[in-house]
Amino acid sequence: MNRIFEYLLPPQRSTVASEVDSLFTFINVTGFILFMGIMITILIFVIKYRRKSEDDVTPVITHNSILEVTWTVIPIILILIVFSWGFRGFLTLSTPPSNAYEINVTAAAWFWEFRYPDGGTTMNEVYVPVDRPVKFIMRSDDYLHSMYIPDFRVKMDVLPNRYTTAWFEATDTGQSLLFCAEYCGTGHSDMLATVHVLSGNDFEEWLETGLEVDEDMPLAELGEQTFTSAGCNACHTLDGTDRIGPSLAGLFGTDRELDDGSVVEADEDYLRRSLLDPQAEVTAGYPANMPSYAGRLNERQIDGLIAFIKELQDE
Amino acid sequence: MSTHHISTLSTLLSVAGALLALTFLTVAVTWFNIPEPFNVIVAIAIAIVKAAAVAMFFMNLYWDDRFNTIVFLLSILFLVIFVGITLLDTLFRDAGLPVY
Amino acid sequence: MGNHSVATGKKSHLQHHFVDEDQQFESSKFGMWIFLVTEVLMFGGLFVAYIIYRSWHPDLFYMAAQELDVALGATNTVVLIGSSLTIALAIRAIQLDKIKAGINYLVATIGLAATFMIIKYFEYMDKFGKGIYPGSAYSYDGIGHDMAVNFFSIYYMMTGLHGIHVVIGIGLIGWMTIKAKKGLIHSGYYTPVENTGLFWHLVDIIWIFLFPLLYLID
Amino acid sequence: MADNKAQTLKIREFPVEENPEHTYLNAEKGIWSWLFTVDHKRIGLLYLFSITLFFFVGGLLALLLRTELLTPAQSIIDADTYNQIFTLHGAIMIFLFIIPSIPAALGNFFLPMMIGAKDVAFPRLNLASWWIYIFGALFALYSIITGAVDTGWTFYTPYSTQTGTSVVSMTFAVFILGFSSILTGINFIVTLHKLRSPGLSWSRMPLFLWSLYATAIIQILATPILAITVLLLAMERILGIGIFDPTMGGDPVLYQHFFWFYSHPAVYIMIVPAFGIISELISTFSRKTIFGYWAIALSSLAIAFIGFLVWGHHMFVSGQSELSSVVFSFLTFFVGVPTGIKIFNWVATMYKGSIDLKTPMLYALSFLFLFTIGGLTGIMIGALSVNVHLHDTYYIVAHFHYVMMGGTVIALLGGLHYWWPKMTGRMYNELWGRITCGIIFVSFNMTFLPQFIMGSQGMPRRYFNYVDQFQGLHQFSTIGSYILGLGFMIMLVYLVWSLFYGPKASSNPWKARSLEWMASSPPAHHNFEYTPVILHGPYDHHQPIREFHMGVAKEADEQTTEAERETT
Ligand code: HEA
Ligand code: HEA
Ligand code: HEC
Ligand code: CUA
Ligand SMILES: [Cu+2]
Repeated sequence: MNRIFEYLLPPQRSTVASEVDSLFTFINVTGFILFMGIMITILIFVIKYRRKSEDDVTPVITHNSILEVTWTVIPIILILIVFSWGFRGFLTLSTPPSNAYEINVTAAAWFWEFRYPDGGTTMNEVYVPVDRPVKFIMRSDDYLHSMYIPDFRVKMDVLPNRYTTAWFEATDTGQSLLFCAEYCGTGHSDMLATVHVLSGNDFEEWLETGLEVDEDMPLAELGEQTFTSAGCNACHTLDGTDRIGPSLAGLFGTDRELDDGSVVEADEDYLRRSLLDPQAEVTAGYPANMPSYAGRLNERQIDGLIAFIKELQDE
Repeated sequence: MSTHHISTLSTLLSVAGALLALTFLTVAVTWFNIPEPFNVIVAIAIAIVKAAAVAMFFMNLYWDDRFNTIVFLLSILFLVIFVGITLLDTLFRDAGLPVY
Repeated sequence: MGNHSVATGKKSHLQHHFVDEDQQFESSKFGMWIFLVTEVLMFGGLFVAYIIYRSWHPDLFYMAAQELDVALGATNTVVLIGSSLTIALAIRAIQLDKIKAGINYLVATIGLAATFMIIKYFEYMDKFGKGIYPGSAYSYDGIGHDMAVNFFSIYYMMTGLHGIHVVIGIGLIGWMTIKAKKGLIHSGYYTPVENTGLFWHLVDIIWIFLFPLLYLID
Repeated sequence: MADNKAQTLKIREFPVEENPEHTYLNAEKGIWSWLFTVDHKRIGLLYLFSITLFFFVGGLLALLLRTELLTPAQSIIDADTYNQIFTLHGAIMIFLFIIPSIPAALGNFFLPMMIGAKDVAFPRLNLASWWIYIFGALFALYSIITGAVDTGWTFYTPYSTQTGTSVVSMTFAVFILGFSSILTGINFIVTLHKLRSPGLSWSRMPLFLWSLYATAIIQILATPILAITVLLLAMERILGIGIFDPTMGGDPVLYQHFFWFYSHPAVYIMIVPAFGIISELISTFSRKTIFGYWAIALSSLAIAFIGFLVWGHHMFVSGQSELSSVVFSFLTFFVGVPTGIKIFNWVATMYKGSIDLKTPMLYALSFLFLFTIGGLTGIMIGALSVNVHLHDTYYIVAHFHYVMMGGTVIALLGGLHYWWPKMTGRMYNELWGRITCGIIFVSFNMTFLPQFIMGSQGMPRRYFNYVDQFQGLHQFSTIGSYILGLGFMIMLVYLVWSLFYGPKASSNPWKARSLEWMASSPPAHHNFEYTPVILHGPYDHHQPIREFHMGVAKEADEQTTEAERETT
């Protein structure tokens, strides 16, 4: 039995998960019993009262008060149970503890950005401590998105005009996936992020070091890392095929035709402008929906990306 | 029950007269500054009286099959449901949940 | 049993699937009432938007309503009430077989409806002149509220949809006038005018609510 | 027409003419006689043909979706195309197929016949509603050609106000289609109120008609809100009125209230007529009086009413106030009670019946199986905390396919087979009918059962790419959908075959008791050559069939009309 539900549900990795799962299990089990009851009754009737001849005579039974009251009252009792159970879980889900660690989340087509209380930001990766309530304060830059972490059983829409919040307390260290669950266009299904649950010490340590850029890492390598961590890969490939934006392979040094007809050479300055003010020069044939990375990436990461794109050239 | 009702001239004229008077009234009350919720209530109340007069005497609901009145009121009932429940969201967005 | 037997001698409009004229008349009128229900709900959607925005931004509604001309709104209310009266009189006249008078009343109704639209036209033009457009073309800055455009969006949607109904009403009443002139409606068969009347009164009722809600906010 | 004085009528028996020479099918000839017919039966068939067409188009799009989902990354189409296809699939299936399906096709055909009327109250309006429907469909087609829509069938703002595709023409299509639906609703309500034959009291109305009545009420109360919603949406795009647009101070969640205020009741527009069909099938093929007539009749109305109070259950995580989520969740469950009452009554009807597993009955039993699953999973996702996890996952996709495809479509197929001999005058091949029902039943479960599992495991919906872990289940589902498609192809073949080569059907092949079976197969131009008089209920299988062939005696015509006049 437990095996079935373990298969049906993602691993329980937050404090609310078991509460949600127990209701899930309860409805499944009662539903199954009800369902089987109905189906077996039908089966018995079909076999037992199969038509024997064309002139079968059937009794006239128009109603039966006891039966009818029963099958009205029992469902009412069941739904009241289910409602209050679901309500209780919802109450937990919607009242974050006041001591929660707060992370600001910005969703934009099509990446996630996480800002930590002490100023650092990460993209498409979020680091959270284990056994400590974490609260997301979320806002969208454009459309509706929805922050969904199956392992934690949390989901909340992210709106462009006001903050919404969600909270969880992870019970295990490790990684979990965060999906965008509200349809938001082309890149909707690529709008994923990874949740890294770290133990208390690791988390503190990560806060110290992780947010800082590794000064020693070669620029191009840093760029390669940023390419995925900043979500460029949601829109750009490196193999010459188009996605939402043009492929970055072999881009450097070529002449780019813009949608106003002018032509620019893709040099370092151009790449920089593409990152910081993408709307200013829109490449012909593509939508003007690349987000600006001004303020989202630090200088070294920008340099890294440029170096990385340049390097793609040589291969 | 006859649904081919022919209104008398005096009914029609007096209903129209009443409507005009109420129109004047609804404008006139705005000259006195009635405090916040009550001014809306007065305005809507007058509008409801006027609408009821039109429905009953111009649209003949008063003499008509009762079912037509029910049908008409049904539309208003469902409108109230729509407004009422939606307000349950829009007015209570930041309120949080009462404790269980 | 009403007066439907007066119809003898005049062209019958009974369709094959009805038993008698009464059944047909009742059915049409009932159908019209149901249609009016759908109209109420359609406008109702806009009223819902109105109520919600007003509950969110009462100050906005107060400020923006000052831009609307109460005198014109009140005049239009009177005009529409007048037109409701004339169409009721038209139906009465036709029920009494005073077709001539009926036609006159119908024409008067059209006149009043047209007056309504003309006044509305001037109101709109006045607003457009100030740059008060619905939606993003809005460019008026006499209202110190950054959501002023939303009020006017609702205003234009409500009065616009209502205006479209007035125009449709004019068309219908015009059609009835033609029918009456051709002698197609009379005491024995006046279903179409009756239904047109119902439609027209509903247009009036909606305005009865629009007027205080949009113009009389203080 | 009142029924109380029916006794004063002189009635006599009118035996049915078998193999009639003159039927509604050959009353007039030529394509124009079809396209501009005001005969409710022909309009019903026009609708039947149109919805079948759109079902196949929508189904074909579904197969494309399923094929794309064979692999986690791109298989055959790109992301934008995928998004357009699921939008079209949803929009076509909902607005062009399932909403008009049972009421406008089978309802149009049988509603007047079942009350002994010659037609619906407003035949020309009826024709207009079909033309409006076609016009709306053309509009939808136009928006597909000029850059399909990629918003999902829900058109959520602000995405729908900003995407580059032709949302405006699609919303106008929906507006027009809504209008068509309203006209059908008005027509049905008036017909049921005013055109019932002598003796056909409300308590003798077939349950199919009760369900159509409840449906029509929802149609006229909910559809206008859809109209205003899409109008506002279109204006948002054309003028930027800012009511739903957050950049102008509008509120996207308000849009969702507007949309679901229609679209939740709309799911009962889809399912309630199906309930009606099931009532007919179960009683006829158990050859037994329906159990709990009033319970079934009134529960349709109850569902219609409660259905208006629960729309917010689509918005539990949308950012609406928590208070309203709680209220909506509470009310949501109450739809389950009247629905359960229906199911239990149907099962009770079979008790001590004389059950014959003909094709329509097999569909009815499949319906009970599939819809109960769909409904109980509805209870699951109505529960607040569980919904937070399951919202916008494949669990939802599975839920609504179980209720719409497993409920409405299966019931429609049951009704189609049930009334096929009456509509066409031909019998289809019973064996193929049963085999196909089996294929569809099994492959339907293959397609959508895995989706419940995926959903609860956390697979979001509207996903073009997915994580590798789900590939096995997706592939299984895709294979199921291919077999499903095969099943429909087989059905198409044997039904079309029966039109030409099927044996002639008798007037009442199932020995049913409701009035449409007292007309010839196919029915005459005006349904009945006499005014039927109803003495018994539509499920009185214990009464001799002779007593169902009653009509106003011709000799007494003068008197009759007098008598009726008095009762009006
Ligand atoms: C025919 C269409 C149809 C029908 C009939 C239903 C029926 C129900 N639906 Fe469904 N639903 C849809 C079509 C339908 N739905 C669609 C299309 C969507 C998704 C739209 C989208 O987002 O694209 C949806 C989504 C949807 C959601 C939102 C999910 C989400 O997005 O998060 C919810 C949540 O409450 C829900 C609940 C229900 C319930 C409670 C019923 C009830 O009516 C079910 C009642 C039936 C039973 C309960 C079974 C029989 C009863 C018994 C055997 C008796 C015993 C019962 C008890 C003890 C309760 N539905
Ligand atoms: C009545 C409603 C209805 C019906 C019947 C169906 C039927 C089917 N649906 Fe659909 N579906 C919806 C309504 C419906 N759907 C809605 C509303 C959505 C949500 C859209 C959104 O998110 O906006 C959806 C979404 C949806 C998805 C989710 C997409 C996503 O979220 O990414 C999937 C995926 O599997 C799917 C699959 C199917 C399948 C396999 C069928 C099968 O049952 C189809 C069976 C039919 C056939 C297979 C046709 C058979 C015919 C042929 C094979 C021959 C063709 C020949 C000719 C044209 C001559 N549907
Ligand atoms: C939302 C999708 C999206 C994301 C995320 C995105 N881009 Fe873009 N990008 C585009 C589109 C669309 C264009 C083409 C239009 C334009 O030039 O603005 C583009 C253009 C570019 C160009 C100019 C290419 C040319 O054709 O000249 C560069 C360089 C670039 N992006 C780099 C990046 C990098 C680096 C990142 C990540 C830090 C990134 N982009 C993230 C969508 C995106
Ligand atoms: Cu962001 Cu979907
Ligand atoms: Cu719903």
